[in-house]
Amino acid sequence: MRSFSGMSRSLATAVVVAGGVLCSALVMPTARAAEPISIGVIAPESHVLGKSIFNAAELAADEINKAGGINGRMLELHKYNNNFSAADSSRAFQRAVQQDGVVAMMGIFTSEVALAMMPWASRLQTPLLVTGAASSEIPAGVKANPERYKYVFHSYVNSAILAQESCIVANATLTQSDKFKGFNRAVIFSEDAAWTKPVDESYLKCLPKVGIKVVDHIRFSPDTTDFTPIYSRIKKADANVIMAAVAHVGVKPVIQWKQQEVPALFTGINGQAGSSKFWAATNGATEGVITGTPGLNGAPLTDKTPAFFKAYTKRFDIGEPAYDAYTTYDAMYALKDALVRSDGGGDADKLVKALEKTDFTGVLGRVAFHGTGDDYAHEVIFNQDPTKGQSFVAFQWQDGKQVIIWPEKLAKGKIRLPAFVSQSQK
Amino acid sequence: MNRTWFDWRTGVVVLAFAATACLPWFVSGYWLGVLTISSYVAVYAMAWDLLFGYGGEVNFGPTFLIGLGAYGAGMSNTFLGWPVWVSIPVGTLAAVIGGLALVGPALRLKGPYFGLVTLVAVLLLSQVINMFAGYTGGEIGLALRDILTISSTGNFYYAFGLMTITALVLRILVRSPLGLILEASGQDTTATEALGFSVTKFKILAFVISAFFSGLAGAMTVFYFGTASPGTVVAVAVTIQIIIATIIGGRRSIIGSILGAVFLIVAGEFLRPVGQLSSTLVAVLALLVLVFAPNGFISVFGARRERKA
Amino acid sequence: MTILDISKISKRFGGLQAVDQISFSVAEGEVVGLIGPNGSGKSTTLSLIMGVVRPDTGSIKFQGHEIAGHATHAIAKRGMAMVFQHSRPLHRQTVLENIKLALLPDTIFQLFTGRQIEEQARNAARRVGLEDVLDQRPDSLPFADLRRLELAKALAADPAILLLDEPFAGLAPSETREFSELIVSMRDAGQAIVLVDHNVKAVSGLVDRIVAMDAGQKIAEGTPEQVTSDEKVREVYFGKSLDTVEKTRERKHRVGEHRLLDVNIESVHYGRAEALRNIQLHVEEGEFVSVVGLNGSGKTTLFNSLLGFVAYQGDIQWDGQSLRGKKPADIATGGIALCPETRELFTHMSVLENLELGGHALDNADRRAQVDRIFELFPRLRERAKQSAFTLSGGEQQMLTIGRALMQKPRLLLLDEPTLGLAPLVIENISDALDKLQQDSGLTVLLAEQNLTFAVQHSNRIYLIETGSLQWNGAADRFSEEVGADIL
Amino acid sequence: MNLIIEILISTFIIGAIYALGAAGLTIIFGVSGILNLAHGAIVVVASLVAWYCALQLNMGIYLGGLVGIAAAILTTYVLYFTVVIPLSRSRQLASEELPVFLFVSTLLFALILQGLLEWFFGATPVSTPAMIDGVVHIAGVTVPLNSLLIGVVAWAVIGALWLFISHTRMGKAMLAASMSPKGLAIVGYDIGRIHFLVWGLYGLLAGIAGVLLASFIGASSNVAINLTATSFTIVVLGGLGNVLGSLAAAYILGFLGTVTAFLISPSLREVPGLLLLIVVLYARPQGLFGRH
Repeated sequence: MRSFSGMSRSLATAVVVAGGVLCSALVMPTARAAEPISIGVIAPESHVLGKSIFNAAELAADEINKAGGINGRMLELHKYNNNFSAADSSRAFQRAVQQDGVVAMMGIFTSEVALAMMPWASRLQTPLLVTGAASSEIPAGVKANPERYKYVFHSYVNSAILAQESCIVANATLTQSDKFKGFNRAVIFSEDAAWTKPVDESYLKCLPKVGIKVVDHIRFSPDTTDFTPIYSRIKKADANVIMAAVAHVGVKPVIQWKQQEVPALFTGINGQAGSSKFWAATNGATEGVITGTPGLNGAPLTDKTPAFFKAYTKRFDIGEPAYDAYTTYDAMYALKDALVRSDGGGDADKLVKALEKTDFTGVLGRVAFHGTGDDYAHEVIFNQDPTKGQSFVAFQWQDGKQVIIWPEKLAKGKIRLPAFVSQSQK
Repeated sequence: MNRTWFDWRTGVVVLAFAATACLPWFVSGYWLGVLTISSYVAVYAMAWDLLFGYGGEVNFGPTFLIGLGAYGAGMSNTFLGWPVWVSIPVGTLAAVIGGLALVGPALRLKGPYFGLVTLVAVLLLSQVINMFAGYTGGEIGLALRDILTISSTGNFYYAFGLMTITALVLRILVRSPLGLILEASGQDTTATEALGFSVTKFKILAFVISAFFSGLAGAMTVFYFGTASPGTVVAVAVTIQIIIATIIGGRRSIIGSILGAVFLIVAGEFLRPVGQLSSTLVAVLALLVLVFAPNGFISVFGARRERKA
Repeated sequence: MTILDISKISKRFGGLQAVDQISFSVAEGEVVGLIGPNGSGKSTTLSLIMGVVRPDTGSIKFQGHEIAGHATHAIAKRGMAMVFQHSRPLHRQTVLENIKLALLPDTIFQLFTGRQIEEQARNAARRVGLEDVLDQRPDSLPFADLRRLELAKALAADPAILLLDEPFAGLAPSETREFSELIVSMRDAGQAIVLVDHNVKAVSGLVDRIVAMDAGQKIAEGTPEQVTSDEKVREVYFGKSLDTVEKTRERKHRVGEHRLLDVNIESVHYGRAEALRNIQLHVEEGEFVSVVGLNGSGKTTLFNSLLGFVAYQGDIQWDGQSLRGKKPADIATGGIALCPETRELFTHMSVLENLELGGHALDNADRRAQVDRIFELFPRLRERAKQSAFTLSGGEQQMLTIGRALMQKPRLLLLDEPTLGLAPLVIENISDALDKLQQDSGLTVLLAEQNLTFAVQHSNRIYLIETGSLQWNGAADRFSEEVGADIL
Repeated sequence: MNLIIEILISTFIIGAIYALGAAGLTIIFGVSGILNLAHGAIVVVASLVAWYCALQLNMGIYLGGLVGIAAAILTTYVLYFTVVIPLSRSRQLASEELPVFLFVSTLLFALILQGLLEWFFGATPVSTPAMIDGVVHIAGVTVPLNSLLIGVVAWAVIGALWLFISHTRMGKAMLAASMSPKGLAIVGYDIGRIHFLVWGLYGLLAGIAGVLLASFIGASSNVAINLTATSFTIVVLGGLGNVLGSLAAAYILGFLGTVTAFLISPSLREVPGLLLLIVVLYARPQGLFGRH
């Protein structure tokens, strides 16, 4: 045992040293020379959807800088990995604003994180553009408290709209078609998550309207690993359409759907199936799966889409851009326009005002935000017509490719039934 | 105990606290934010250490208590519209009730078995949160109507104040006769009973106090964040953070818990530029401390050493 | 006046009747010793009195109040205190604080201690001789002082009666003497005490009365003289009376000239407790040597040192080579087979599997032959070959333990308490088997026994061990006259 | 009727996977008294490495599977040598605190593994292709052949494990080590070596479970904690260290979960298991089939 004085001395030294290190770290310069404009991007780096957010932002920033930046000032991107954690994100947001001096933050595809960051946007008085999460709570929050949440913009449509569009797709491709009109008995198949609640409501309302009967409604935990009981129920209900609302899960239900040869068409919203890597991830089990998404393998929604698609796939080796790459890319340009119009975004309120006035044509269609008085406050305006708002396509996996089946204008093919689905049709 | 030495150490600690209290004049809001979170985690860690280090209870569910405090407060604010200063006591009360519910199993079950019960309690709590998503916000969480304050200095002082009060109260407690009895019963229940102490009473006290501070800190945390979500106050990851903070700081030491919490959070921020692997690196550091200096920073600094019994 | 009156208390643990209708009483100022071999139920009896374990039936009256089934802390508050065999002090508090602990009121509403408690604690420390180390931490105290600390805690609140569980365990002889004096001084001060120990000799000078137990039952009660000369007590401890030992068992085997084992242990420590000191002992090839002594005297520790399970100061030579630092497995492979007191059978495996594991190093044919030999030696094992070891009776388990050790084809067989808890007939069986072994193969055996009869019957030479030190050694036939009468 | 058959078939397959997943964990506990919370992470190491080798490196599913198993064994030994051994020998720890430290440090190890896996393989779930395609119809119930095969393989591995433990000398020695390590040492077995081999066996079992899992339902780094929790529940229910007990518990849990999923709601699958665990911990802390 050491002597008391020795101990106290070593402890004191330790505390002093630790304190010194801490202080020197804490008083690092907070504001840098104002030449470049800093923008923060936040997402989980380990996830495909996170990577595509970072990539799209990087791509857009480079393009903008190459084109002369914001009135001559360059954009500087700061990337923050949040590990899916809300607490981590709020810390990163503070660092971004108070340490790295960003004028706006964008990214995020998980609703928990998006919701947790909203209060911080108002506290840090920094615009936040949510580009990947679909929860309708985001615009609802802005509408309920526009004064506080005016900094929050949602540059991706909310899940209720996604559901509506899926109904429209089902109507157009199934009930309106002679060949597939027998596909009119649907099961709603949703992961138990907040974003699917409005989806379910929407499905329940719109499916009967388009002549599809809802024969069962299944919500399951996102932790579900074995889908046998669920598929057994679907078979029993004698359904031939699965109207899905899945994003946290994706690979597992699709693989088991194929393995167990569930005789129902897999359609609706399947977040992960939108990724070009989904074929490999499911080892091809996704053959025949239909899903809707805002943008897809460069489908020329606008004249800017193909160029973006080409630049993205050329630059990054992670495959084709996922949906949130399109939305993030558009959000970057929305931000750029607003920065130009608000003198570099030094004043956050001015920047918000400028963002509210956004109106240009992006890669998913026209980009403009709803006013705070609208139902979908500060959300990007949606319209089936790309010249009027963010748009939507539906595709089916066929032979390893995502083949667009809707809207007709862009369609590259027709629905093909997997063998085990068509067999069941008399 | 050697009194002069004791005072020396206390002096250093008091100075460190005073210096920290002056930080808002020197550092950016961001570092205040980091220290705010560190302070809340430090309170969780101290409250957990009261049960584990002093009371000998292997509690793997600190987030059961924290979560009750957080959601109790959050739901009173959002659904009942109660103001912050009413909601926080409500959440704290919910946590204390939860703490009392753990006393039964704690008295009946030993070591790891009790640990399992607490772990299951956390899992059930998160199931309940998901099942009643209409009231709890489910997995995406609950947006609160109010927050403590938007000022980062204000938030820092709330958190740092709570941490200081907790540290003071717990320090008085563990150095008092109560602390002595609690530690003795954690070490050997039978022998303590044989000295004439009804251990049950002291266990209840320990759980109530631990739950009180856990719940209070949980409630204040959600009013700091502005949201309550399972990922921030219930998830196993939070439990792991608390346990690791306590152990690498030095269990059975109030200052140790604080050092551990600050280290974990600050190290995470320092390593942020490393990118994706930063949290893994923190875990590696923590594991190294755990394996090679299981008594934590406090023992490395030479303040205390315990021998193998 | 009687302060503690115990009548017909019983306690059953699963299939074991640990305490069976025990009755005795303690008068004010009286010191009662509760003795019995290991597993006789004496410690359980103490736990029943203290309320640590609830009695199934029976009554315990303490100062006129029925306390059977009451909570421990309630009993403690009535004025009973207990010193446990294994209790640990608070390591981060000083000795004084540890003693203060015992004096604190049982309330959650007290944050500060008064002067008076400090005074009382200092007094208690003075009574046990700890006044010079009050500000030290338990870590820095020698083992005996830790025992004193426990005693001080128990004494601090002036209990009406003090229960002591094996107070001398782990103490060196000089410390034992000091401790005995301490107990005598407490007795002189009028303190009522119940003292549990298996060492009759250690307690007989301290107590007014002895209650002897075996297999949960009381077998004798009276003054120390009465109890030590009681036939039944002696038999429980040492087997049949030494005088009746048949000295007829002829030892035909030849004692070789080759020194197989040469032990020179300076000391063995468990934590700070010294378990063995200055053990010099040797075994010649072909010899049968016994180490006798009471439970807790260090026999098992000696065997554990031989096999390398515990660290020791000194050296052990096996066949001319040092065993220091070798792993148990290497020592076992080198030709020493141990039959531990706890048997260490593979309980959920069959008899045959147990034997086969013992002979794992042999080739298949050899192993089969050796199994056959063991079945011949213990025919009961052949009948039970397919049964799980835990279904065997105690005697059969002992046979299996010996059988498994013999499967190793050892040059030296270490037997630790092979007769413990066995019926006379079974002991006879094992005796016969050992005789046969010696005659047939000239096996060298080192036996640790409490049962003197058994040891004397078989041995060439005997070592007597008491509280960790060798007290006597010599030829077996001299044991009875030189030591025999003195041992209890 | 149909439903009953379906539940039974489902239970058979799930139970087999559960049992295999928990077998290694319970053996490790039996022999060394360690509750290894890195279990799920080690299983996932095998899944992801197998997937990576099979599909990204084009080794094919069988060779990929072997590499996956090897990776699990290697990871297990890293855990053993960097965490378990140093902690067990630490002189700074009181012996009664060791289990808690092992608990926490294996958990930390799991976190580190998870971080590395995410960094290397990403967080997106992956699964290896089916070993055989197609379905069979058993009494009107459609069952994927692959799932059936996985159930059978899992059982074959459990059977092989049983043969190894009850019919080979090394296996018996391992079993004996869980009953009396000292007894094993005194007949000349080196306990350190036995432990080394048991951890190897554990890695092998976890690896096989991981490879099968990758083919059955797929895996990703973030399921590690759930895998640990499920295996853990089984081991505790079955009685810590009791291999047959955990086999039975795997089926009880599999059955309860399947019945709940089929008859009540798939979302509540885990709940009856958790409730059962609480009841068992309260009423019979040694587990349903514990020996003590």
